[in-house]
Amino acid sequence: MKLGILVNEGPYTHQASDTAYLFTKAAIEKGHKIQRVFFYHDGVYNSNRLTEPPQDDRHIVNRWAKLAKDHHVDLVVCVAAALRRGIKDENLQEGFRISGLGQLVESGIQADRLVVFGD
Amino acid sequence: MKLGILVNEGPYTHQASDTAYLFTKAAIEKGHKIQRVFFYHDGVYNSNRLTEPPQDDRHIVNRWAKLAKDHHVDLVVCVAAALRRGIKDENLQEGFRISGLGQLVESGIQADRLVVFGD
Amino acid sequence: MLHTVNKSPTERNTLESCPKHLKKGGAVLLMEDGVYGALKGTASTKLVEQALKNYPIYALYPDIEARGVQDRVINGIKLVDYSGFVDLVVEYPTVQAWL
Amino acid sequence: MLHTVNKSPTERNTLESCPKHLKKGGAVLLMEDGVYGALKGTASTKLVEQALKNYPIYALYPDIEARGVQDRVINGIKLVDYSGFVDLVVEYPTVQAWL
Amino acid sequence: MTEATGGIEMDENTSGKVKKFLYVNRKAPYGTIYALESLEVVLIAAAFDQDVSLAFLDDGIYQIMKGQHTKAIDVKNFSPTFRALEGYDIEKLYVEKESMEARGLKEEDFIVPVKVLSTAEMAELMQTQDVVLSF
Amino acid sequence: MTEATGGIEMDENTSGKVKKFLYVNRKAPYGTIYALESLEVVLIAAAFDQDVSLAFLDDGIYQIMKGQHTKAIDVKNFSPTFRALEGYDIEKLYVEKESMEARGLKEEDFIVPVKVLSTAEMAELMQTQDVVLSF
Repeated sequence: MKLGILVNEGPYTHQASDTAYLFTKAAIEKGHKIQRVFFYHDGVYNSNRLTEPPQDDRHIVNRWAKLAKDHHVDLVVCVAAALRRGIKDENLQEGFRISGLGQLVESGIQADRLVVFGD
Repeated sequence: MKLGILVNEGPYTHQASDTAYLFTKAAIEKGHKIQRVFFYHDGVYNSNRLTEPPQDDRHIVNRWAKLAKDHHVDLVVCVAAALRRGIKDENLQEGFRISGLGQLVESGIQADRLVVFGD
Repeated sequence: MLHTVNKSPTERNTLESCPKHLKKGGAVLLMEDGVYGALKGTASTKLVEQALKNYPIYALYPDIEARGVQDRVINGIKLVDYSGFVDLVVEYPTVQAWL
Repeated sequence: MLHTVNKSPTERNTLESCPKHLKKGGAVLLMEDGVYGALKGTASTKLVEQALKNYPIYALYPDIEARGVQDRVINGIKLVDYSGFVDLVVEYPTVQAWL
Repeated sequence: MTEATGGIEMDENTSGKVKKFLYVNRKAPYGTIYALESLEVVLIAAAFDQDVSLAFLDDGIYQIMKGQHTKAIDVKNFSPTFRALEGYDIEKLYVEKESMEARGLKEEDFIVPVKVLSTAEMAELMQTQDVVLSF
Repeated sequence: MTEATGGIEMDENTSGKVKKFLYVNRKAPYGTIYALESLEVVLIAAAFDQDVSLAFLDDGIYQIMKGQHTKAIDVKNFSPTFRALEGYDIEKLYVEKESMEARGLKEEDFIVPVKVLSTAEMAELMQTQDVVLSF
């Protein structure tokens, strides 16, 4: 089945991005296709390349990036939400791309399910 | 009177940083001294130099920076919270400085009032 | 002691918890989405009117006006602007934000 | 339709609002702080037990265990892990997150 | 804002498919940005010719209050945008009756014409959607 | 973490002043980071020799539940840190009785010894502080 994922919250502050990641990983392991992960609202902070958590903590940004690399997951950061929050190409982690809100609507149309993670 | 301010939330997403700013500005206009504004949790995002809101919207980051410039307000971003969220010298707006949590405790000790703005 | 409440009473439990912790010399400031707690004819009106009998309750007028509820404020709630908010902070020896 | 609730019933109104909107073929998944709604002996237990009579209720076990409440889950609530969460999303034709 | 109807790895065309999209609004305006950014999605979605509905319940109904004046909080008043939705052929706006009553609100308090639904009807509306978005 | 007791524009010395600091914990752990980052402040504050108290009420009391196992959510279990507070001379931990009862919790459910207060006593505690921090 093709699944679309929407992440509305930033890393560490809310559990939403953790749950979204663990859900996405489990779906891939079960053989489902992730149509796209769309980052909106504070969710755009998940792509901040400068993120440096304590050494004994999970690295949420790199964890997403690895998923993109290992499984060709399309990680899309909303351009309007990103500009408003200071996420641009210069601090965007590899594996993410910045695009328009239309990509979220497209997920709704193309994916068999759209699963929302937020606050 | 000497006032300390704590901002726990990021710009735009929660009204906390707007209210904190408008409170701080009003306090200065009334002749009070702002001992420090401390940015913690997602509050550290208030210092992101790359922030670019829509042209018809307020620029929250620059608004704080102007307060620092015009009134010598000490804007301190918590280093631990900032690293976890990808705020570093390279994307820090002028007028803010990164320092330790001790600066918040110090505000509690030195200021006559500590006013907290959060979610 | 000044207690600030910034969340709507129909979304969070803040406005339910805060008034139980008021003591003589205490006051409440409703701000941001907390101003929905300042309104007549809602599910939380009674609770607020009850607290109002014993403690002063203030509401931040810029937030009231932003939300289009300026004609619905409970009688007895005092309206302040940001300057008035500063005065309240100065007047009361401590401030507690109910986050 | 699968409804997800991720907030504590004693902090937000989500768990109060969601069950009123269940229809035949609906189910609820409690996750993150929403798992506090899956517990026995709390102020919201009755509400959840009532919903459980008509609809399946699931809770995300990793979140239950993280919060140290593994021995307090209401009888009849089904525990799932992330893999089981995926299965639920596949099983129900739509998902609504109660944010 | 960049409009992006095309993207990489698009494995099928979106044209022709019409799905029922429901935008669920449960949060008040201004205290958080969710209401505003939700509306931004709705405006973009209009270009995709889908079957769009908006549901307002709980504190979400405060989004469409008349008489919002945001100058003093220095935030843009976005409530007039709800009136512009008609021009985008988005005309299905639903408000839950129980949420109105708990807040002492009447239909004439809203900035746009809405259809008032009972809780049971709102549940029915939710159940019959293909995609439910909440923020 | 950089420890910074000195800063620019310090216009008076902090040594010698002892204020009553109350850290109010009203949020559950893990769903949001507030509980963890609040605890990080408490640990730093210990170095300042102030009179520190911690209050747990509403969902905040869930922070000190015994038996937390966070491996499956891939988040660090910080509850043992509460047991380390004693070593920092932070020994005044208060829990509100009414909050315990609403959640069916007893003193033995907590990972640290606490003093249980009635709502009136909690209100009294709050009233007698110099600085109240909440996150």
